[in-house]
Amino acid sequence: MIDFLLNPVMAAAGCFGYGVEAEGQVDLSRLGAIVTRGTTLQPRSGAPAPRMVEAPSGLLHAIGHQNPGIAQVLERFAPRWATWTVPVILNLAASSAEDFASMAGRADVPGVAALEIDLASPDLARRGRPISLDPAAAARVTAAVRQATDLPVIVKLSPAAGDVRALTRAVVEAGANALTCGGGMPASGATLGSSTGTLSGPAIRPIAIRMVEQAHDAVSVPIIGCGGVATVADVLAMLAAGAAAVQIGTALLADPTLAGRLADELRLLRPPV
Amino acid sequence: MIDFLLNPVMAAAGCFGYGVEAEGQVDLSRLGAIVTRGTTLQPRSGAPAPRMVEAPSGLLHAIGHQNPGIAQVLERFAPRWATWTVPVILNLAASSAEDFASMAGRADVPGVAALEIDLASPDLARRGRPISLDPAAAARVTAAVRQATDLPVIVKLSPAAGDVRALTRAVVEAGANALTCGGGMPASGATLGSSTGTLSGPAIRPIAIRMVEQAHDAVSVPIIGCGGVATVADVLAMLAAGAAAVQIGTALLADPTLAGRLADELRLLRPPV
Amino acid sequence: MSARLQASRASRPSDAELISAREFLPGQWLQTYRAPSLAASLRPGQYLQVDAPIGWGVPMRRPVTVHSVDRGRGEVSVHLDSADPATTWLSTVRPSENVALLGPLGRPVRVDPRSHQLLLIAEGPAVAGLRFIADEALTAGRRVTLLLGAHGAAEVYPSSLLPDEVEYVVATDDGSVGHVGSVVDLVTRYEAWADQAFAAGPPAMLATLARLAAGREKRLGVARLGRRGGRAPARGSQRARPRSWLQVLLPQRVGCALGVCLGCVVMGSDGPTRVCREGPVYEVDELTWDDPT
Amino acid sequence: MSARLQASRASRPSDAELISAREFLPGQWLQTYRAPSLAASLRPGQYLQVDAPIGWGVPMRRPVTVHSVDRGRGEVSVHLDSADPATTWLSTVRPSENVALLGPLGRPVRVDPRSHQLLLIAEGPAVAGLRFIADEALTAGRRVTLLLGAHGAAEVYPSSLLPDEVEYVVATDDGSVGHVGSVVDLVTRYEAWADQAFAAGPPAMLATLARLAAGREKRLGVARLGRRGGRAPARGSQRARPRSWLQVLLPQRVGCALGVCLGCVVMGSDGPTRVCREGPVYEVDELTWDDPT
Ligand SMILES: Cc1cc2nc3c(=O)[nH]c(=O)nc-3n(C[C@H](O)[C@H](O)[C@H](O)COP(=O)(O)OP(=O)(O)OC[C@H]3O[C@@H](n4cnc5c(N)ncnc54)[C@H](O)[C@@H]3O)c2cc1C
Ligand SMILES: Cc1cc2nc3c(=O)[nH]c(=O)nc-3n(C[C@H](O)[C@H](O)[C@H](O)COP(=O)(O)OP(=O)(O)OC[C@H]3O[C@@H](n4cnc5c(N)ncnc54)[C@H](O)[C@@H]3O)c2cc1C
Ligand SMILES: Cc1cc2nc3c(=O)[nH]c(=O)nc-3n(C[C@H](O)[C@H](O)[C@H](O)COP(=O)(O)O)c2cc1C
Ligand SMILES: Cc1cc2nc3c(=O)[nH]c(=O)nc-3n(C[C@H](O)[C@H](O)[C@H](O)COP(=O)(O)O)c2cc1C
Ligand code: FES
Ligand code: FES
Repeated sequence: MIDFLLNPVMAAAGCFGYGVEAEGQVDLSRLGAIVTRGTTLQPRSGAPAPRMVEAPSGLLHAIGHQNPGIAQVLERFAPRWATWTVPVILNLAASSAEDFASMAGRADVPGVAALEIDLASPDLARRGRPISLDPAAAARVTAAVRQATDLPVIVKLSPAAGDVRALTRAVVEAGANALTCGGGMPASGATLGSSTGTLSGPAIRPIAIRMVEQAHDAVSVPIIGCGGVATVADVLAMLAAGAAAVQIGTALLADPTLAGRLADELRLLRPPV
Repeated sequence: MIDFLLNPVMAAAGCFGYGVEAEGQVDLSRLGAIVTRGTTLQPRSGAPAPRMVEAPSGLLHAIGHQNPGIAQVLERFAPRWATWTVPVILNLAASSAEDFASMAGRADVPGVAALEIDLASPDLARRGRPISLDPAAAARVTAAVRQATDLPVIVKLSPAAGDVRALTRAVVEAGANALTCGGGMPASGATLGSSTGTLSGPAIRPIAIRMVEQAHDAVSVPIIGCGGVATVADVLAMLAAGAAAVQIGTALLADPTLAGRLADELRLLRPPV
Repeated sequence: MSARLQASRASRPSDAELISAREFLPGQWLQTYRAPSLAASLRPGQYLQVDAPIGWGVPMRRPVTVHSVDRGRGEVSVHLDSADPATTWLSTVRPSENVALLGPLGRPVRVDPRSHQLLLIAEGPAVAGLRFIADEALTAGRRVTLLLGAHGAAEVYPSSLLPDEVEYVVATDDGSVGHVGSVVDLVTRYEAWADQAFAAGPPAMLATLARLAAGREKRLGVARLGRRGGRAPARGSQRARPRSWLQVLLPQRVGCALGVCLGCVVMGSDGPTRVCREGPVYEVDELTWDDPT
Repeated sequence: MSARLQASRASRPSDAELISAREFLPGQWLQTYRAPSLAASLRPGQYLQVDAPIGWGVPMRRPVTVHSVDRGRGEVSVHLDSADPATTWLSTVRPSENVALLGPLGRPVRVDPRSHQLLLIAEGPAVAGLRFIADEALTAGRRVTLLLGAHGAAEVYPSSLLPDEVEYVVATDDGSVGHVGSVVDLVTRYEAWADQAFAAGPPAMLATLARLAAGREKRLGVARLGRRGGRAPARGSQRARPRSWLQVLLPQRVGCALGVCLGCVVMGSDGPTRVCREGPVYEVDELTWDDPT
């Protein structure tokens, strides 16, 4: 299902923009895939500053999905993506199944290889509780997206649910072709401009690896491990936990060439057959 | 309710043994209170080695509640505790409401100032899911303990629930006099001798602070913040989030005198009125 | 290709050798590195980043303020003032050791060719980021006045670190040196004299200056540079920057410095703006000052 | 008061000044500290701990192996071999800087007064932890043979670091020096000669030695020390330790080193045992070897 990947190491949502920003500085063809910034139905100007502060071995952030909206993204960037060999996975964020489906319905254009549905967003139908805390809500969104597109659908779940087995079963039954397991942990926004932040980076790695283990235990679709990966040893730990591929987020901020380098290192350790 | 505390800085469960181990090396009277190691109905020999490995800014551990069982603990240590000025809070771990109640029923002896009920344990009634992931299960245990003792009952919840508001309301309604919010995050045991570990230390601090914020928002009993506290700035951040007191766990392993020193520093910053 | 893209392509880590380090005030360090290509390309207002090794618990790169540049010797001096782990790491580097300095990053200050008299305004350690502006201005034959605010004498940037030609006026909160009170009080005395002003300091101080600058044209009757004719670009637009009276060096946490993470974004008058790329230097009118951070 | 409590009360951080450091093999460092009270109190087999500063992302203290002690000069040499952040931090300490070394920690090896011939057995870098035993034994007039296993010549502990009186026999996996194969193969040649043996290395190697030791009495007919009469303490008990033929230095992650966290615990034949306090030196029969880590 995720055979369109060039290799198992990709850039995580929000940490590589729309790929175009880095085009001149990073050899994109060494990446397994690029996941775009979270894209919403309408343009958003994002969260108030400060949006980002370091935490011990981690990054605490609240970006607020600043993005130009799906129409602009598809118009401005998709034609460029269509000229690249690296597949681009469009990450979508919304607070209702309808908005997710409406975006998914338009996204099957040249240049978009797959969709990643970010379920960490607050659920408007449930007083703002993250969609991914509730298996039924997560399944509803997944089914709506599945209906709206023929593109591969990757559902991104956060480790906040504590035990993600029920959740992963629900979204796979609803039609998810793959899962991204990891994302960030909800955390205090006291040092940010927003009331809640998300914790990412090496600090959460052991939590994300456990999430991959649980998902691997519960479902048989490919799992993309995400959370704190920064070295090739971390990639191997994710693969050992059951991941088919990994995403690199926070660590790309310090070194945008890292994902390509890890892909190369991995190839040396595990030559393709 | 937690007016028996000498000051707001205490030693967290499992990181200060039964207090007696450190008696000769640490001035116990400078601590706000000591929470004991998790104590079970029957003696336990604990988890296979390795039980502990460092993670980025954190400690990944699976101790498996090694302890001599409640009978031995009360017989051997309570008389010693009764001679101390520092209050000792007995931490209890079990996998059923009955076991918790049975321990609580015996614990009202001189030397035990309060009980802390650790709900991170697997629930035998729910195929091993942690009790603290389910508000109804948590309330059942709390009510059973409340019935069994007149001692103050502190319920310890883990941040694994993602959103702890419903959980905190449920245990407070069931009779909890105070909450410990924090504990560790469930994490991969791949580098340990057990299948699952717990992540503690500074890495989880932003997650624990958010949990305190949520609990403070939801209930009005005193909240004890726990998770990654290592400096007086961390103590202040916990208090700002709504905590009435804090517990120090992992940081005590590196420096068993730390809790006393933080209590002193706090007194200088916020003189008692 | 836009100037912005060109600038970003030129930003590569340079292997820089530490030559010397000194603590010129308590907790404030100057480090001098041999880095010829950086020395040749850096312009006042731009910054660098360093990446602490894995194991320091610092997952992000750290912005580093450029203090001064010696193009002839190919040396770059940076200023370290905070106690965060990455800065602590950088301060453990010893002479003859190498560090990868990423830069030049961000957009420099823009000095109008017609400006002859420059006012530099700083509060606290941020003054270090203005020193390079002063050096370049003096080289170009301009006159420079530096106004500095500090809590007390112990925190005042030493005049021995400044070129003699700079007029240096200090204000301290406790009156232990110079004027008693805020540096902002001094600004009105110089606003008529200065063709352009450049400020560095905490957001609240910059916001106060922004309000002061907004009233300046009215107080002086007309803006000095505006007089000299030509169609003025719209206020708040980037094209207006070289003509504006006040530019600020905005302190903000910087993550990727590449423009992708949007972690450094603040609200500008034209919408969100990335401090790492469009900044860190802004013409006052490019920003909204109600919520300065 | 029990010996254990006394030992723990004596464990205080000592401010130690780094005198010298050298990388004697790739990635393996010896650091020598001036620490007179530690030098006076440390005994072979005991260890130290260091606490990396906040900001290194290392929340726990780190066990440090003692290599050798010069009581006369009041100096302690420690061995660093791993690339974890805390060790990396320790290796950034420069001569004349101070570090707090916590110790002595753990229980030392017990050498029977009647033992004249000691066999030391090591695999890999763990050999560094045996050097102190050799020194003390030679001082007491004993004879010492050291058997070392390594992957290849590049990893062999230099004989120049050993006192001349030590008989030093090496085995390498690739046969690049000494015997080809495992150090365990060499042990049987010396088991009759040795009154006591002390081993350091990875858990799997210690487990193999444990099995070998279990067969030794049978192979030799009777245990050497057992012969000399007196009621023998129960095997596996702590009192048996000074009389046992083989003691091991068990590698294990250590947290509090105070005995409170139970993170270092392994299963012993008497139940769980804390490596930080009851160890790190064990008589083989005190441990269960099915699951050696
Ligand atoms: C070009 C440029 C240069 C800068 N140079 C400096 C400088 O030399 N010294 C300085 O103090 N600030 C500098 N800053 C500002 C800095 O990025 C933050 O805005 C500032 O540190 C936040 O200050 P605070 O009082 O809010 O500190 P706090 O928010 O209280 O600091 C919290 C902690 O955040 C950590 N931190 C994590 N990431 C960063 C980061 N990217 N920058 C700073 N701290 C971080 C540090 O450990 C710091 O101690 C610079 C900004 C820019 C754009
Ligand atoms: C007295 C004594 C001295 C020791 N001295 C050393 C020594 O000098 N060098 C050495 O490598 N081992 C030493 N150890 C063993 C060490 O504590 C671990 O058992 C060992 O590092 C685990 O090795 P591993 O191959 O499983 O490494 P891994 O488990 O792969 O190591 C994982 C990482 O854990 C980290 N770590 C976290 N806490 C510790 C800790 N307390 N000790 C070691 N690593 C830790 C390190 O970053 C290490 O890289 C000592 C143990 C004792 C009891
Ligand atoms: C600055 C930043 C912005 C992010 N934006 C998004 C986003 O828009 N959509 C999304 O699904 N995840 C987003 N993430 C989460 C990452 O994709 C990733 O899941 C998470 O950070 C954990 O991985 P890491 O530890 O490697 O960073 C963002 C993370 C960071 C640090
Ligand atoms: C070694 C160790 C043992 C622990 N044992 C217990 C325990 O028995 N019962 C319990 O409720 N919490 C236990 N904890 C959790 C701590 O009490 C604390 O809640 C958690 O570690 C988070 O705080 P910290 O980040 O300050 O360590 C243990 C933690 C550690 C590190
Ligand atoms: S720091 Fe990432 S966009 Fe500015
Ligand atoms: S390390 Fe804590 S009990 Fe041994």
